[in-house]
Amino acid sequence: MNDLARTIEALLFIAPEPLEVATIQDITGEGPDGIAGALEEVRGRHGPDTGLELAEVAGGWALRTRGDLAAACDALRARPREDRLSPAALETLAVVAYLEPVTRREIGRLRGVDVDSTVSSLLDRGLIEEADRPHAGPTTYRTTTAFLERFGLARRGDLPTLERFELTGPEAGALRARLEHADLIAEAETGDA
Amino acid sequence: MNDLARTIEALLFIAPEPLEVATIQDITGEGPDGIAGALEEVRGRHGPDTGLELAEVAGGWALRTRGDLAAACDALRARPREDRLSPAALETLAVVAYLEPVTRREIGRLRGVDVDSTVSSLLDRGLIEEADRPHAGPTTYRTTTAFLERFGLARRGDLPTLERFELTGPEAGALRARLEHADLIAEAETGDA
Amino acid sequence: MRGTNPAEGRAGDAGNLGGVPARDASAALTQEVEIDLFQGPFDLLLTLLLRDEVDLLELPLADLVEEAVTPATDERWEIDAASQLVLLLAAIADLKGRRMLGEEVEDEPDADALAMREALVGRLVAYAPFQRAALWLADRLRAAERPRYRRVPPGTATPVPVHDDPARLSAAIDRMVVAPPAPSLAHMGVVRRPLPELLVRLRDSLARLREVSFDRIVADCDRLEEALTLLAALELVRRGEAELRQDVPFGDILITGTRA
Repeated sequence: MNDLARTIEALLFIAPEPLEVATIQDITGEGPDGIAGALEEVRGRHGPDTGLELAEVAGGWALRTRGDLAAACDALRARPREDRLSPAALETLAVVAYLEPVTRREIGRLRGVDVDSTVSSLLDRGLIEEADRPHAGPTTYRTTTAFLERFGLARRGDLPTLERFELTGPEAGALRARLEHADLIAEAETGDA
Repeated sequence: MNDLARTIEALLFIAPEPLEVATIQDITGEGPDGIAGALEEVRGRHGPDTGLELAEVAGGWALRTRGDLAAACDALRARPREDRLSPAALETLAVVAYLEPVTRREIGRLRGVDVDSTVSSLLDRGLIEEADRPHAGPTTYRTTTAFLERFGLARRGDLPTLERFELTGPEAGALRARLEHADLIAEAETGDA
Repeated sequence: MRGTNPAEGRAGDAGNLGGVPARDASAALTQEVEIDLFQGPFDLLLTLLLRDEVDLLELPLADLVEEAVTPATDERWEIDAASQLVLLLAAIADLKGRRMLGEEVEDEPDADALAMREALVGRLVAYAPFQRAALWLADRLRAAERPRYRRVPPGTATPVPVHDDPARLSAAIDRMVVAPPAPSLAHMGVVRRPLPELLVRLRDSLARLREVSFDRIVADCDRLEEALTLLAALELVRRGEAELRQDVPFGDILITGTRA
């Protein structure tokens, strides 16, 4: 490894949070290209046959242990308590992640339910935050760095395109058919209303 | 590297202090000889041409950055920790600074949203604290010395004048009244309380 | 009478008064009617109505009544035929009335229900990508939960005070208290609000409160506005956006939004 790569490796080792390229630039005085090359070298040194890996997370770079060694790591260091995300929370997060900045009302309209408590719990968990308010408009929300870290995303917008998740024609047809079926059942049940 | 060496490397990476062989034994169920061999493998992977080294320290083993890279490491540590205040945190902090002592409820009324998570995060960061309660009323908050340091303020209340209100610090009561008035009007108008 | 009566010749003697041929009961059913929506014998119209092939809500009832009961100059009413016709028209009026009130009359959902279902399908199709994205996120979460990060033990990083600009504080509080605009007097002297505006207002209230008291929203309205507001509320009911509830006759009406 050259000195730049060694230095970056040392910085990655001591950094308390993902290290931004700009920070590495400031400290090493090196340009982005040189840093990108050195990062490749660091990545190469921590391959699948080692205990570590280099990952791009939340807009920065981080050295971390490989996923298959999680059990041993947890045996050494108690994990923070499990914080399960409900399907409602995940769906709300998905809406915010794809549409940010987005208002509560917009989220509610899409989800078709009241989202106040879900939004509050995501705020409390630090997974979303209020975005800048343009001027006295309604509050808008966006995802946080903690969200990116938790989901292992390299940066904001590091998501598959939404088109990828759209229903195909037949799937939408099946949905409509299911709904018609449900309608008839409901009618049959309510009887001669 | 074999799995034992990979595991030990991961443990060394996340250990907050030098790792004793006994601890490694407990976690991996491996004998001292196997562990010694694996440690040798880890040492071999982090040679002088890398940024890290394996060292025996205080009766245990530790991964650490190589001595010749100390300058870069110090430069990273000397950098102010990234502690960006979100717009929500900044607004909440501003309300506390101008109106202290102030209750959560008052902050919430002014901001028009639930402020519990924001208040908690400001408490965690040591920028606000609970003020003394004269009587058994609700908890009030005020800014801390750390807040004054951060914003380079000589003393509490030494805040920029608010041009819009032509008010100075001591007249916070009048400001409070006007703020609440403005808040109610905004609520009535946007309907997004 | 514009329609011709093919059964005219079959008119019986029983109701034959004054020598002019009268119409019998079956004649009432086969009588031709010609209205906006339909042209043909009355019994065919009934069949189509019952099969929902002609929209009852669209049926111009008054035209139909006029068409059916205006006798040709050379005809007199046969009592049975007349009463059957009246009965049929009353049944159609009743059916239409109940449809308009949103009651289920048959197994087939009415046009409003279909429109609502279509809207629901649209909403679900629009939302489906986000549900799938949530599943993707859940997968991602499971994968991302495995690696462990090194946390520098406290104390190793020298705490360096962060410097911030106090002007950001005043800017932040300034943002919150944008001076309210001067009260507008534009509405003074305007007697009534157009229905669309009332609709928007009502919708906004429902989006905010879920349940709105009619008395409260018309508290400062004149009678005309009050009537228009009621129309707006009924319109929301028709569109399936709201429900009305009146616990006591002549009491307050509670308008409840049906959309979350």
